[in-house]
Amino acid sequence: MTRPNTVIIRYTMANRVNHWITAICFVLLVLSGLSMFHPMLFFLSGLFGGGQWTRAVHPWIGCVLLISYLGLIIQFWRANLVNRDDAAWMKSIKEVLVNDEDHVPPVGRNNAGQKFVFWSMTLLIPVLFFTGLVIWEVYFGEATSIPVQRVAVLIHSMAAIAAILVWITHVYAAIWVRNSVRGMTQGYVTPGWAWRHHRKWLSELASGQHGKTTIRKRP
Amino acid sequence: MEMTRREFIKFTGVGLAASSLGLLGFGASGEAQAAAVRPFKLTHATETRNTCTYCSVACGILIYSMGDRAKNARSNIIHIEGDPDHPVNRGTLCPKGSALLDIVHAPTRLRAPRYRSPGGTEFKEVSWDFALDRIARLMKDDRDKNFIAKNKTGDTVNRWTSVGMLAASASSSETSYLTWKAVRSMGMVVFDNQARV
Amino acid sequence: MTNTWQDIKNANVVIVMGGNAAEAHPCGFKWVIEAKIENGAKLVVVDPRFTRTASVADYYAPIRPGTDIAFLSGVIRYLLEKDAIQHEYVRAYTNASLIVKDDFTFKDGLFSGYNEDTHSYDKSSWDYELGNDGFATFDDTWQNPRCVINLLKDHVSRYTPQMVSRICGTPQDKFLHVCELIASTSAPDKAMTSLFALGWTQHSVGAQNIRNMAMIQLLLGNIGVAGGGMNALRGHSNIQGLTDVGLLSNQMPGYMNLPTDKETDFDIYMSTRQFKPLRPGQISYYQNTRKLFVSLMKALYGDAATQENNWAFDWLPKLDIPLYDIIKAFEMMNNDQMTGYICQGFNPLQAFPDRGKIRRGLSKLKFLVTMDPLDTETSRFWQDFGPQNPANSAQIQTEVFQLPTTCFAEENGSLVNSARWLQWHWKAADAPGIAMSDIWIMSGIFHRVRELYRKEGGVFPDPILNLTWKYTDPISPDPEDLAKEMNGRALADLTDAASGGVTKAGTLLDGFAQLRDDGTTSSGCWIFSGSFTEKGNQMARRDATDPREQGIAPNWAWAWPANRRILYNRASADPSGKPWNPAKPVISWNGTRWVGIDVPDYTPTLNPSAGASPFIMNDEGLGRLFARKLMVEGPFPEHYEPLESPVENVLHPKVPNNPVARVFADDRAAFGSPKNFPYVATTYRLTEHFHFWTKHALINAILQPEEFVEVGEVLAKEKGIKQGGWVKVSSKRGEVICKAYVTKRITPLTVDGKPTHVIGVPLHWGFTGQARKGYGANTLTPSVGDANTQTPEFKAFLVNIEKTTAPAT
Amino acid sequence: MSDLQSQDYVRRSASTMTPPMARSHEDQVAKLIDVTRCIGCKACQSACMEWNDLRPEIGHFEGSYENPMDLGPSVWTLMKFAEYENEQGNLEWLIRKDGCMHCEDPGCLKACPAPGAIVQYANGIVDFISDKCIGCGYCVKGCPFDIPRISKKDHKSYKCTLCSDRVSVGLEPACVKACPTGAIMFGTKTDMKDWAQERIVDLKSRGFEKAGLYDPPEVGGTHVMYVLHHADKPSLYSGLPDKPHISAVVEAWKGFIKPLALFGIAAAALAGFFHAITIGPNEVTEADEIEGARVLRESESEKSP
Repeated sequence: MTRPNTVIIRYTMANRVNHWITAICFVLLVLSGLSMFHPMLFFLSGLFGGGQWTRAVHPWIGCVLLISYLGLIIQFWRANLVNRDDAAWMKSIKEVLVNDEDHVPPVGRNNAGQKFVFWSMTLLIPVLFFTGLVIWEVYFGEATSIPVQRVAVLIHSMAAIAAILVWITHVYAAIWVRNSVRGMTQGYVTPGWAWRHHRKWLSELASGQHGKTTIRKRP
Repeated sequence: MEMTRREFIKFTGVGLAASSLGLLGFGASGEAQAAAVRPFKLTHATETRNTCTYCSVACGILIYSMGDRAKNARSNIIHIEGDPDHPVNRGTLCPKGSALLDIVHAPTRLRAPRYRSPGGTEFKEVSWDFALDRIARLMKDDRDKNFIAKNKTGDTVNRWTSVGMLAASASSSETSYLTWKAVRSMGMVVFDNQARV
Repeated sequence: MTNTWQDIKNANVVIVMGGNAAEAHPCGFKWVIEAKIENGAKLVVVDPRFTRTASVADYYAPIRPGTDIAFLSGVIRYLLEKDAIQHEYVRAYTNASLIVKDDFTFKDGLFSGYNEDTHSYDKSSWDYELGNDGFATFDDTWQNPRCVINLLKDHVSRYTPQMVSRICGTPQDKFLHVCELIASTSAPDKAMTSLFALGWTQHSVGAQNIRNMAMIQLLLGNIGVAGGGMNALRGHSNIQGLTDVGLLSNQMPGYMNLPTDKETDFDIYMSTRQFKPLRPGQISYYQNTRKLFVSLMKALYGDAATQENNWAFDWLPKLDIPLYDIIKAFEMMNNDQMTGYICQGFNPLQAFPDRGKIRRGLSKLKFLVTMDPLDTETSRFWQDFGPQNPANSAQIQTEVFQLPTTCFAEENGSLVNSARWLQWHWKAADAPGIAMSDIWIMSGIFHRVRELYRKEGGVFPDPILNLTWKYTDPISPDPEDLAKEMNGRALADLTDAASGGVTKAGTLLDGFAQLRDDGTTSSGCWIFSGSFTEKGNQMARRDATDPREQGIAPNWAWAWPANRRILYNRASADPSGKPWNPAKPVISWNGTRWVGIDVPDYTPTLNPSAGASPFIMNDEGLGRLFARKLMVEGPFPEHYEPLESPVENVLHPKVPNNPVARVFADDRAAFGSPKNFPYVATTYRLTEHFHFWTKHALINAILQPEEFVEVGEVLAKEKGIKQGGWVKVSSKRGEVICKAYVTKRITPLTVDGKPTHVIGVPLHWGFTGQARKGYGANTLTPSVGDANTQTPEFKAFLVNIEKTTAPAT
Repeated sequence: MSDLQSQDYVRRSASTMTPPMARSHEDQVAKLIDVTRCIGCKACQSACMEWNDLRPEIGHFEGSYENPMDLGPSVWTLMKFAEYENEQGNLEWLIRKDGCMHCEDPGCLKACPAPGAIVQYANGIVDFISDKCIGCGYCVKGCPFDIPRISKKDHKSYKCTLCSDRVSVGLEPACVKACPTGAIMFGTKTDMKDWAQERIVDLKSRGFEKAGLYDPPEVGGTHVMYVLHHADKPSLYSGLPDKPHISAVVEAWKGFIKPLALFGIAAAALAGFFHAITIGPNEVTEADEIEGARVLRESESEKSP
């Protein structure tokens, strides 16, 4: 598919780089984390050079993820503020799920589902980070008592599972809603995509609320 | 072998799957078991009966050394434990006896004779001949000078009081007998052992 | 030890006083635990500190250091008052009935015959009243007030429970409970064993401490029986052997003494040793002394010892003073009376009292030789190690030779344990570097000296030139050759008078019974005779069979004398030869001979009806409740305060201390008073360490890494000392800066109405090895010894303690 | 006679397979620590270090006979000393050898995520297999007795092996052999329990009414048991847990959460998959493009003059 003449820049290069750093970290954390979570998945540690490497590298990736995700928060928090449209959108979740968007109230740049992903991660990642520090044996093994560590490891794993579920939703939604991935890889969406999924946003764009550079035309 | 990039990914993928299966425990449980228990370290070590060097309970000990006493092997003591046949200790050892290995191999064990000259600030290594010749010289000179053949009343007393000796308390009776002979033949009376401390 | 280690399990009561068996002899202590479990025994611990032995005791009582005689004399008073003694035993086997000379007295802390100027006794009155027949007089009915038992009763009458508590600080109820437990073993079939060590010996009255308990054991009938005895738990692995072989200033092998200046010829020397029996029908073993002596001289000088030269009697050095012990040696060094000193496996800078004096003494020597496997403090006394060893090397003119020796794992030979077992051990590896055996080194020094005398001549070379040295390898004699020489050989064909059997010349002897006084036998150490016979090396035997599992194991190694495992075992049977305790007999009379699991300590065929008493090494054949002239401070033990004591002697304030203690003037000047040093200190060993050796062993350094003192909670609170905090402990002689262990295990004792605090000073630390550097307990201890043995008074002295800050590192 | 030395696995950490079970006739071993005859001499510590070639750092005196100060990667057993004044006002010095209890139901093994890094042999010994250990420290959290320690040098977890190398050739553990007073005994678990009962009878006769055996049922019993004079108050002995158990948090984490989580993840993935094959993708249509383009065009024309 060739690039259409008129495109809307949904994610800037900074957005995309930041997102994909986060995404790579997250995937690595999921793989390494799961390998230490369930024996059936221990084989995943092979991807990291074995159990010792997995154990050693996991928390460092977590640190990178936290920093990276902070970047995403700075860039996207405004777009994810909850508003009235979200409730309306949520009410029409059935229509959303069956691709019947004609009967879904128009939403702005992000719909409630996307906001849910954003805010879930914004909550879970710091939780994972801090509980992770508590159970980071090498540096903080003696910093807290064992009962505290036990609670921390439980919270860490439950938060991780929650994050994975959110992430699955996020990934599936990106695939399901066609051409969303392109928005995060090449940065643009078509006006039709915006019309179909984020009609209010399109209108806002059209009225120039977000600056002219967002819309690009090819000569 | 030429391999395109795609083929390489496929190849490593299969490899990974195989090794992951192994890690899941399908292929290597026997190997895991072999690696589990540390190999018993005394299997072919040489065993020598001895007695603990510390207190006078005189626990029987078994000294295990590396090497089978073949001509080309130098024995090195690797482990010491209690002699289970010994009627007193019956295999047990105290915290000192259990650590005998560390006294045998103490970093502060002496390896060669050393000499410190008058006013010196350091030891220097010397040969056995130097040390023993010098000691013998010093002893003879002093004995000739200070030996008391007769006391004030003119009775024969044949004693030497200006050089003394403290005898070891962990050396063998045979050593002590030879020491006694050598020392008393010279008339030495300032002679004691560790019985009191 | 009179008995074996395993025999402890036969005891009904185990008393640990004057020692800390669990910590100092853990593997021997297992037999105490065994006695508790298998024999229902009660373990009693009397100690200034609640030790690890106390932690498994059935009963613990505290005591002020240095007051054991008051405690034990109180026990004797209790036993006599409650009549809790084994009458038949006491009557038949002790000198209770013998009558003492009329002029023997005890008054105001002094026995008869005291000479104030010489600080010594004229002991002529300290003996039995002899009859016209030359035998001691006696009264079996104990009616005569001059009977030993009545004199004893009178002597201990002052030690009431109140008095004991007043002196010792032991609460009366605790004292009486201990008395009760001890008294329970007066039954003929009950035994108590006494386990002691340096806690009794290291006092100015050390020998009397031990005597006092031995008297209790005689009164209870606990000597010679299974599970009884006086068991000195000796220190080093072969300190028993060194003592047996006579490596003491006044000793020769087999407990024969060197002659003194007064014994100007051989006959006089012999006359004072061949004791005649003091009772009719008695055997006195020392009548054989001449045989033992001549055989020794034949071993030493071979053909050069002849009848004509009195077996080379004059070649032996003669003593002008009783002992040239270590305290005396360092006094001589400090007075410039010594030139050289050889320390073979001995570390006096750590081991002897008043470290400063030791260092000053060594600094005055012309030469010092150390022979040791380890880098000892003594060999580096001249080197500056900071406050732990301040030395100005440039000013010290001593030549020092540090000679490396092999250790136990690197040589063959025998060691004698506490129970008198001679156990052979075998070499497992070579020594590191070019370290050599003590045998090789001593031999090397001797050969060189002898060569110098051969070449240059010199003063009185005869004994040096004529010393026998007929070893297969004269440079490094094989330990087996030396062991055979000690065992002894026939030098001519010997015909046994009774059996007519002939022992060929050159044959190894079977035992000391074969020794002769005509020069036809030789034996380098008569008590070892039988250890290496024609049947082979008996010390190498390893048959652990133990008949009736009674703790004898007669075929394991070899025990002196004559492979006898329990000394005085004749006393385990009643006068008619029947065992006191039928459940645990040792030997018994079967009508024709003495039989049993042990070698009889008696003539094997001597009928009980002959009336000879069991203690054949004593000329009256009896155990001595009255010691006659054998102790320097009196025939009965008497409580004297330590030389440094916090209180006056309430029994006789004018004679507070041992009146015959030898104190050098400079040492007396270094005694502190309770005004400046108000606390009682006592030194001891920790179970994790062996003297000053194991700080060189990494594991032991890990287990107890650093110097500390133990302080009771009450005193710590008074002085603001924190757990693990730094303190300065000082005596008149020096100070130690180390950490404090504040503990509930030391409580203040009420002595003569006043609280007395005890401070515990473990002694292992020095400045070489792997553990952290320390000052060493002997920085604090006074230089005074037991009046009989000159064992230093390490167990009771005065210190002060103050909290301080961590030293700059 | 069944086999005491067998080192067949009965449990294996993070393992999805059932261990071989055919050999079921194996005796279980146990170490019995009779604290009432322990003299705190540390021979066990010394022998343990010597046999296992462990040498921790030389520490300092810290106001107790306890040295080193804590268990560690090179300190697999440690004497703990407690000065206790009893109800009668008499002092008791309660000395306890601390170390791995070799639980029948080991919390460390339950918590361990590395397959085969912690195993339990048929004789009951719980052993850490260093080359499989990933150093995560989960065993530390799983253990009810605070025993495992992770090395800062090699990031492996260490603890007492009950000298599995000695036991495997028919010998007793090094500490057992060394113990001078027989305070540490070793044999079948049955024999050790019988012996403990004899000891308890003796102790009761000596006035220790509450003497008893410490073999906590909460962890299925242990292969290291104590005879205590005060079995009613184990915590007197330098904090021996009164009722040791695997933490409920750990039980939850390693119990239901583990399958539930995987189920949740799988369910989410499957939901997506079925959504994809039933509902299918949400695609932008031509009409949408036209509408989108229209909106843009209109706004442009509005803005242009």
